[in-house]
Amino acid sequence: MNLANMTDYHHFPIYSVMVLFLGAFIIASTGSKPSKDPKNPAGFRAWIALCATALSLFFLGSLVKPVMLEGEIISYWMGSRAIAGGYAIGIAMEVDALSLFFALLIATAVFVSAIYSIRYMVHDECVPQYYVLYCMLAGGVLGLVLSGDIFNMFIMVEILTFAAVALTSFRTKVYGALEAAFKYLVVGCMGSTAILTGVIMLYAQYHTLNLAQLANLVPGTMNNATKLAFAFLYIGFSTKAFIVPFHPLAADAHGAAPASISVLISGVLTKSGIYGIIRLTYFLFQTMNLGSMQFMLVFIGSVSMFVCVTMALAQHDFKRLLAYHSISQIGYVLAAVGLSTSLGISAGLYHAMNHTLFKGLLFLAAGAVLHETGTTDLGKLGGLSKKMPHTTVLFLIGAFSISGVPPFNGFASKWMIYQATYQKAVESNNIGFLLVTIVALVTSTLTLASFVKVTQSVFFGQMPKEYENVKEVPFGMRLAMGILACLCIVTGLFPKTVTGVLTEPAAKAVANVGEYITAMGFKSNLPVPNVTFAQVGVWEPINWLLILCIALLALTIPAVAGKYDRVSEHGGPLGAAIEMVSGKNDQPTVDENGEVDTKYQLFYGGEKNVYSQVGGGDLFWGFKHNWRHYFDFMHNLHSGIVNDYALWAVVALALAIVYMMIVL
Amino acid sequence: MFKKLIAESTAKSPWLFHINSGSCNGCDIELVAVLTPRYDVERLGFKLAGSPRQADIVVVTGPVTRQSLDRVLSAISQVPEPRCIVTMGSCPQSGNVFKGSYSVCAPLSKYVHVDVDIAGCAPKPEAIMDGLVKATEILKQKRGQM
Amino acid sequence: MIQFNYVCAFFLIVLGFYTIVTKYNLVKTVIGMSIMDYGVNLLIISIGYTPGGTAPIFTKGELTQASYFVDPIPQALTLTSIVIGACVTAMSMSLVMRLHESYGTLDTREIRRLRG
Amino acid sequence: MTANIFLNGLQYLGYILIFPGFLFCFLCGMLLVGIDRKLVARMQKRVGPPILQPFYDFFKLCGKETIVPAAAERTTFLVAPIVGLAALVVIQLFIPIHGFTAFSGMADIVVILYLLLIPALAAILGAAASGSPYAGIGLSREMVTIIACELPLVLVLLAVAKTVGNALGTGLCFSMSEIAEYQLQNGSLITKFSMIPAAIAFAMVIPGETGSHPFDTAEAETEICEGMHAEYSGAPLAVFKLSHAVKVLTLTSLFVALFFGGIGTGIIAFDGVIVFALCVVATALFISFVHAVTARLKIEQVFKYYWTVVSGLALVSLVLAWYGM
Repeated sequence: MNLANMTDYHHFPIYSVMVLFLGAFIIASTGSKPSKDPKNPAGFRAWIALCATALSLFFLGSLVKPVMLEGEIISYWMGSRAIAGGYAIGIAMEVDALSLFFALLIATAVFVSAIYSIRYMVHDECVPQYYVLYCMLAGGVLGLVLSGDIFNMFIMVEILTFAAVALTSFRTKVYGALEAAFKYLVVGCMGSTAILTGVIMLYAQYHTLNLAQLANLVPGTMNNATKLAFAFLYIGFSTKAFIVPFHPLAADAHGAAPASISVLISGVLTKSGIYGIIRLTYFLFQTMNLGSMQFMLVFIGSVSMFVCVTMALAQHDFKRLLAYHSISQIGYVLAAVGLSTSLGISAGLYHAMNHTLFKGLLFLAAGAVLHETGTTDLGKLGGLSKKMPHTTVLFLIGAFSISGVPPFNGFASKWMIYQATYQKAVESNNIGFLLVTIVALVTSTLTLASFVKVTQSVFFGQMPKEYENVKEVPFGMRLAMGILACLCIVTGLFPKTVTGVLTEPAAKAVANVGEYITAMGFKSNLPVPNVTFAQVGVWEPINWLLILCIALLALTIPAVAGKYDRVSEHGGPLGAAIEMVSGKNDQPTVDENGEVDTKYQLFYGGEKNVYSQVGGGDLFWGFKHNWRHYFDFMHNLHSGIVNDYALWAVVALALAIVYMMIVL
Repeated sequence: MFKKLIAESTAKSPWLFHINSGSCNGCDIELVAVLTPRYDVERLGFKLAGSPRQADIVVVTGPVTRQSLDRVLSAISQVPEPRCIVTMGSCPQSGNVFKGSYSVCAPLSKYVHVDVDIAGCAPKPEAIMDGLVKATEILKQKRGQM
Repeated sequence: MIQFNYVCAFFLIVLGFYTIVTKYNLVKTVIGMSIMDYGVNLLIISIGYTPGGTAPIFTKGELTQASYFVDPIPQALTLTSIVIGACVTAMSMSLVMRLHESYGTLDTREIRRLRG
Repeated sequence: MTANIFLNGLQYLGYILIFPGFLFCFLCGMLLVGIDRKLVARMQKRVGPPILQPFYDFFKLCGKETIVPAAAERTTFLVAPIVGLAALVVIQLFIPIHGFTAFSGMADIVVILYLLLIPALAAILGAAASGSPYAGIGLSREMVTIIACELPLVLVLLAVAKTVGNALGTGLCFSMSEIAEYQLQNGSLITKFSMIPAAIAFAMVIPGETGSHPFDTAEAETEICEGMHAEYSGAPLAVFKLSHAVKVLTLTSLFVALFFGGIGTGIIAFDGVIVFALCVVATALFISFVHAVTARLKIEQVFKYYWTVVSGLALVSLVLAWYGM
């Protein structure tokens, strides 16, 4: 194994996964005695975890050129036992543009969250174990995305479920953490059993576990057993992606988990579920050309889009609200991917990437608020922007991105999704897809509404007395948030280049199954489709931003000019405004017992300065009043009892089996 | 160039903020009557503003009872500069029939510099409009000195 | 004869689902999960069975083309599945213990702080 | 694209600063609001303020002292109105005036729909930053109004895109300049009968989107002391009043561009006047008349009105457009 052979990029997929598992092993073997340094209880173990995630991100990053740009598919046999007698014997790893896209996404989120958790896990005990589980979770998800063997995917699903359950209940004293972990474990285990049954049914029919060979054999010969396998596998992976019947799990799990883990659960685990579904429907069974299959995915996508955003509006806890939002964004991704048009898949993947970025940023901001104030209840917080200005700015970037405000990345991908659904509606002349466009547009506004609610009740408005001594979060946490914020802005401003380099090759890979099979050494007669990403609409964020800056300059120049002509200290039209920004104007004077003089107090209809924060539950009465029956019904439906969630899972499995039997 | 334009338009668009410090509502109805089609003070640019931050002229009615004294003063203090204080009716000027009562701290001028006093126990709309126009003149001078 | 195994396997899986869905005691839910796992293990084993096959163990000199082996791969998968079943039971029992300690009850209808 | 912006930069600067940009918006917006207040007064048999009253209000407010309350977040409080106004003027640049668009090929209808969100979001952030409870109630009502107006606006824009798309054969067409050209050739969209319900629906959305009388629950002076602008005084308030005026201009000119694109000569100067005249008529009909006739609605009535009556109208025209009428 000389050095030249070692650094050949064909080995990088296995390196990136093994680095993480090795990191977990090393940290585990160094015992669990916390280090003396109060600011970093895990000591050198945190740096090991950070290097492991950085290395795996480096390995995957260097794969972008060969796989994405040159379209090469790397197939890597463990133990070099290739195909014997026409059957794939060994376990294989196959990295095509789609898996690399998801792997890059996961590696970035894991790396940034590792930076964040160094300073975030200060108040907790047994932090070394946290890093062991963290690396296991990261390794499991990377393994799932890069593996080319379906049983290997099942093993990785198990690893990440165990790590996620343990990390959800890491802070046992948090209200409801144990309960969330137990529910996640029960329904997660049902999902894993469904995946295992599906895998075994496939093995019974085709005596192979290799994805490429299955993709070659399965599409032609669909008998009842394979349809049953498809139903089981589909339900298994949608449990992992927390789609509609399984979304309460996500809400509980995110609410209780530490923020750096919520980033992974919402940004990474849901994507692995989506990856599983894409592999299943487009590669293994190639059923996406059937209208009914597209209907199923798009229908479930839009239902989870709308249900979860309305549930989010009714939440009182910051992290539960973010959790419901991540499921509603996953609904967007699924609806877009379910269209099975190349533009739809590219838009869906682009939104999946954007979602990992801005959702990670929002969860980190929620973690920062929890780190400083100790609570994430929207009713008790308020006015934190004066004490935590950086976190507020970073949170606002994330909030604008998720609610689709133009220059940021959420808008670019949502805009592509609207076009994809509307184009699909026009091509297939089926008004159903038009409904999906409308639901998507309205859901985006409801997302904006719930983030206005969070902005007003957490960062602006009036600050309660007990948060007087809150100060800004340590630099490490702000650095992590800063990285994600810059990525949010960059991917928003350059949609053409980002889709060109990342999502279009992945969408081509999804359409081009034949090459995926031949890369593993099996002959396949599937044609290579020519894929076009023609877009009807036009949106140039850079030019728009240029004109906005010129307009902003045009506004401030007369204001500043006004300041110097000494007509009066309040100068031209905006003189006063700009002076105030520079803080030269009179400051609010505070008398001896801390009472602000009446001129600068808020106007309360004449009353003395009274603390009354408008936030949390009392916002959007108009909307909630009109939908009160819907909100009451949904509140009772999510009863929080394990049995109900398990019942939903079983009913979903039954429905899937019946649907697949009829449709396929 | 701006100074003249701003001073000119300060007189042309004065916004009223009405504070009722315990009045019998006689003056309040009269103030609103001034805005009705018959007298229509809006043709001179007047408009009722919702909050003191957006007011130029503060119209105080009622004999400034003890309960409302500090509330009236804090509301007046929140009005941004070039402002005018107008007392409407004789109650805020002298306490009218309620003078000498334990709960009336009648002349508002004891606490705040009052610019225009509109006399009458429920002054007629013409008197109110005349008073308000005088207030806009004062506003214009104040704007000039600022 | 082999069809009987498949029927039993799927019966066990459905029994596991039934226990998880209807029983309101945490420990019974954990039992339901493990029954579901045993059902799947039985399914995996019975898939690999070829009538008249012997255990897939090579012994010196006895290796002939004609000798029948039971398919070894499902047996390997069953090993992993059993291990996973054990881990699931271990983790869920530890969670049940901590839940009992902090909630004071094992009844799932009381353990619903996170809802809505 | 970016290259040739620098090349003929002066011409584009002219667009931004003078014609469809600041000067045009400032003058026409204020005139529209002046005409609106005068018409409402005349409908109540009052003499009403002079047409130039909004200019007087603007310059008076510029001269006033700017008070930043102690509970407010200073920078957001002061920067929000400026960003709102700049974004609004940029939207005006994308709206075609009878075939002439200052910056075509940069944003299509769906993007304009979302660009309209930025000024409203700026006002909301300004209100949140002021920390006043009145502003909190005001921004909550403003957000509900935005949600209410979003659905009909979406349906109308999809219907227009589908109608023009059918005619152009591509099935759907989002870009504003193509819609303008389509109307140049075969007459304004209002002439097609499937577009009439959409035009009425859009007309009903205008007062809601600009927050004028029956739907101004967000800035209700009587109930919540000027709602979102409760703590604003002096120059920032002047900028907010100006952006309200420019929003009236933007929405009416969008309405004219979408449904009355065909009317007008070739010369740009005359078109500007004609389009402005149409905007005045649109403001008179949809804002002043409705203001004089109705009383302020409760916020949940506003929401119910928009999601049932107006969306139903827009849906009718969408379905008609879908089946190629």
